[in-house]
Amino acid sequence: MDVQFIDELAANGRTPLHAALPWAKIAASAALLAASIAARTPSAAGAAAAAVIFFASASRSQLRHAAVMALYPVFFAGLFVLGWIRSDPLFALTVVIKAFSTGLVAATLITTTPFVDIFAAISRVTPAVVSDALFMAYRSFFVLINELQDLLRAVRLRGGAGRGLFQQLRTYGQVLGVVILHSADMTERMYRVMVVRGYSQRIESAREWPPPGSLDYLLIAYAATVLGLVLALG
Amino acid sequence: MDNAIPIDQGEIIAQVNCLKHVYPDQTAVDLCGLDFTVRRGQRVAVLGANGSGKSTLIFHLLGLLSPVDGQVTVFGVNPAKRFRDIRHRVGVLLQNVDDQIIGPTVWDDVTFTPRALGWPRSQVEARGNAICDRLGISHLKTRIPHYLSGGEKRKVALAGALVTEPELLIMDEPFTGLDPRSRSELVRLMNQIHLEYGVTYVVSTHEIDFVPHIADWVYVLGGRHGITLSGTPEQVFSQPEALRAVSIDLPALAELFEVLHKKGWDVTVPLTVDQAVIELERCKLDAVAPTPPRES
Amino acid sequence: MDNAIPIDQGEIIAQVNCLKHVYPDQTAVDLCGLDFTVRRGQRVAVLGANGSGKSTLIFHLLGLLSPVDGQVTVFGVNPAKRFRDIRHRVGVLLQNVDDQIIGPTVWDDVTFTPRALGWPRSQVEARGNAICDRLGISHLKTRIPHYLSGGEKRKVALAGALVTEPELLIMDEPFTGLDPRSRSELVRLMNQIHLEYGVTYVVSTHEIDFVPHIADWVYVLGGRHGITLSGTPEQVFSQPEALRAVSIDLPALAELFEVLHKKGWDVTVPLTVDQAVIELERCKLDAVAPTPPRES
Amino acid sequence: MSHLHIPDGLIPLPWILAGIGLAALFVCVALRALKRRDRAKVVPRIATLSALMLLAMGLPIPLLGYHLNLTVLTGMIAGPAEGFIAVLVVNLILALTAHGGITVVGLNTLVSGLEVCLGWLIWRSLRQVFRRPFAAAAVSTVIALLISTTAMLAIVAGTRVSPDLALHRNDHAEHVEHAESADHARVAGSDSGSLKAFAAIVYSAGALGWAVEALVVGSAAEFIAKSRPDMLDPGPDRGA
Repeated sequence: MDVQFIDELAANGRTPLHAALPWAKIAASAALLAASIAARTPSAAGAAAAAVIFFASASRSQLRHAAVMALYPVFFAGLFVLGWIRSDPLFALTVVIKAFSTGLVAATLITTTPFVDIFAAISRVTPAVVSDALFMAYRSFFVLINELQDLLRAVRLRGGAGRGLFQQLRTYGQVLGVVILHSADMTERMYRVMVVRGYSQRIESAREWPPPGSLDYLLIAYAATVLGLVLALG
Repeated sequence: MDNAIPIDQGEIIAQVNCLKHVYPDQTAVDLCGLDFTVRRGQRVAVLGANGSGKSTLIFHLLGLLSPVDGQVTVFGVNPAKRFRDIRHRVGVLLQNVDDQIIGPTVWDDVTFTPRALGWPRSQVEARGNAICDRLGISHLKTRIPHYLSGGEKRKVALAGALVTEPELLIMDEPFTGLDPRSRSELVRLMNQIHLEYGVTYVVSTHEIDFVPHIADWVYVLGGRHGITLSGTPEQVFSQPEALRAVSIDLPALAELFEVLHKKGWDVTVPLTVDQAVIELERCKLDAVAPTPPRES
Repeated sequence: MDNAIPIDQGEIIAQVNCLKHVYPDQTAVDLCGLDFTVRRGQRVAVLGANGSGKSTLIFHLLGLLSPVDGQVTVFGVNPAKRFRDIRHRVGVLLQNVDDQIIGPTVWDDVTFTPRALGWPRSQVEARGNAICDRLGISHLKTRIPHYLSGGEKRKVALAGALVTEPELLIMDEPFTGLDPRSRSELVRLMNQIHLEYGVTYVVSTHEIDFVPHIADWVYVLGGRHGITLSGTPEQVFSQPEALRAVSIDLPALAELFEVLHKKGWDVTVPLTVDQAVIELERCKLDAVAPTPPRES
Repeated sequence: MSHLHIPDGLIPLPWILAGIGLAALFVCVALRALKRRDRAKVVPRIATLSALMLLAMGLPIPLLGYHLNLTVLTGMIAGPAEGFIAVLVVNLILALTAHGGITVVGLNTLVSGLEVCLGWLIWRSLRQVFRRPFAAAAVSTVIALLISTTAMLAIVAGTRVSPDLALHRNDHAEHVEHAESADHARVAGSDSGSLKAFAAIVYSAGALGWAVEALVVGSAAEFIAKSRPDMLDPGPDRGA
């Protein structure tokens, strides 16, 4: 899972889905997610998956990245239903398809909508400490990942992580130890900044959006129709 | 760039007297030499090598540390106890710019403090827009901070510090991590802000070369007694031995003129290239003029 | 400090020809102007503003990046493919010193590479001790790197880079984050190592002031064609316009002499304060001497 | 794989709601415990720990399909209250990146939260037993992950007495008949067998993952204990 890569896709992409308003995408994604989960038969799940793929194809070439991301829950779903493949293959198939379409919904949303906008939506329903931590975790991630990459680069240039898996994992542990030490210093610096800048209530994102356009209404209508059809199909 | 208005008098807005601090690991910092005073309208530089106590001084001014001994006063209050009361009057730019941007987007960050202080929305908008325009970052407003360059991040952080139109701006090593062009740009901005908003500022730095361009009053930290020198940049730079004693080397220009002076040239230490040219031309004229060169 | 031994000939140990690189985010770096060549025994500086491609060049030399177009050769091999084979011959000092010290203690860190390469214990001990002595950090061996000063950390990292006695030392912005004293100390150490071990080095920097002290050959990066200038520091500094075109400002001394030259003084741009004094004294003597001052 | 992310579409609605409710309850408990502390200190701590967990997941472990979690290490450093909120933050981000379901954020958070709390508890008691922080941390990691994996298996077993029940639990009239008639037979026999098979896979594949995680966490803990022992000191105010 490469948060940095996902972030770049979302921030720098120029596709119809990128152009849609975040709340419209979030609403459409919620409906598609519900449709995917509500499907109870392989055919309904398959129909939902097809609808989700059609939706995701609006992100053009990014579809393949989202599809790759969606393989991860497929892998886990496969693991969970491994024992049922013989006794109830249809059940197993349904679960795997559902894992793929729900994964693709999430992956499409996150690769076409900057984290910031999604967090802003989440922060409306979570306590301040949680949403602030969410925003700051995201910032910290991008500061710390540079550090981790530098350290791994240094390890490589300085002779490698060592011979054998055991030694390599030990070196990784050491490298993480370094990052953890630095992150503790960073925590201290962030604390100072928050105090002097007057942190008291909560961190907010006040991005302003143009009024919704036809694309936004179209997305929502499409997703709602899919949900309705899947519910009707059973 | 040198709009220096040396002010030795005027309202004192910050003062530190014989400060002593002990960190949890028992490192003691003693800033008990000269008094540290900031007067309204001054541009004050705190110059010192790493570890000389610059950050300790800054942190006390901001109420982030509480002294073991000595007194700190900013706008008449003890910042360690009542920084809240003076927060809107003090803008802050800390050392590591990456840790300083809290807001998820540039605009969220720039307007962080006024929103935290509960200002009305219209005022937040007006101030935010004004400062973004002023610092030339309006086009970055909707951007996500981690895609900005180092120089852009600095400007965003500066905008966030200035958005409340503070009377006092405190900057801890603002040049760290910037390349020479971004540094010159920052120097220009600092002076522009000083002129336009009349803001008083205190800036800590180890980059002696910038001091003439950013300060009309300098405190030099180092040695056993903390604050060892103070004065205008001219006054401070004319004491190379005292500076070297606290591990600060003169800028190349000042060093050149110090050598020339020792060799008997009748020159005073210049702060800028322009001044240096004037000094040298005068010397050369003296040399060719009928009056004998004043060899000492 | 200036033990410059300009070498235009000799064995070529690293070479970059018309390098083109495209980063994943589609930023393209084109280093296709002049060729980049490092000869044995040279002290090479790569000078450029942030974003001019210094790190890209360094990363290609280290095999951390693979070029889209062009050729990179270090000790006769393509480092992107076979850096393992030349690892013991190349020492590396990366930009952020905090992100390259891995060992829990100074000694663990200094001896990291020979241990990773599986050297016998006795040799690890001997080399580790020798380099710690050389760089004056023997007293730090058992210390925890996290608590060292910036200058001390740099020395530890340098020791870690030199412990295998590499023939080529590559340093990416080694002055970043150091205060002026630590920088001078590093300059001294770099030259000492160059003299004692005969190590060839390549150092990237945006600090033009140090270039005369650390390099006998300079490559200037920037502009459309990547490598726009190369030559000895004297040659490069005598082209102020070309430097400014790639966002590099002259050091204050050079700038002063450029102005003097324009005003008709018969001076050449000096690299050090000592040279500057000699130039000025000569000019003054010329001025008082019977021959008329050469005003242009 | 030292710990499983439950995907969407597998767990029936009541369990999903119960998971969210229980996770919310624990978050409330954690927030209450943190109330006395300075928020400007707490938030950056939670944030950096969350960021570290996300980072560790991206570390290229040379074993296919494995990644680190650092939940146990988070517990050791932050204690249960901050640690629980940190894993919630991580699970929210993971859900958004299709790395664990969106609807099961609650259940996934409960499982990782359990690891955090166990890590904190076991580390505190084992520190006195083992002389080397490496051993104490590594053993804490293995025990915590073993228990959390078992808890996760219990969730799966609990939700899936019958696969069809899982699929049809919320059915209305027209499906009830089908659900009841066809599936009673399967409930007792093959499903317990399936669960056993599943458990066998999870424990055997998991054991390798625990070993990897234990080695890394042990080394990291050793490094921190050497450089900044105070960070791993189970101070009295860290507990919830």
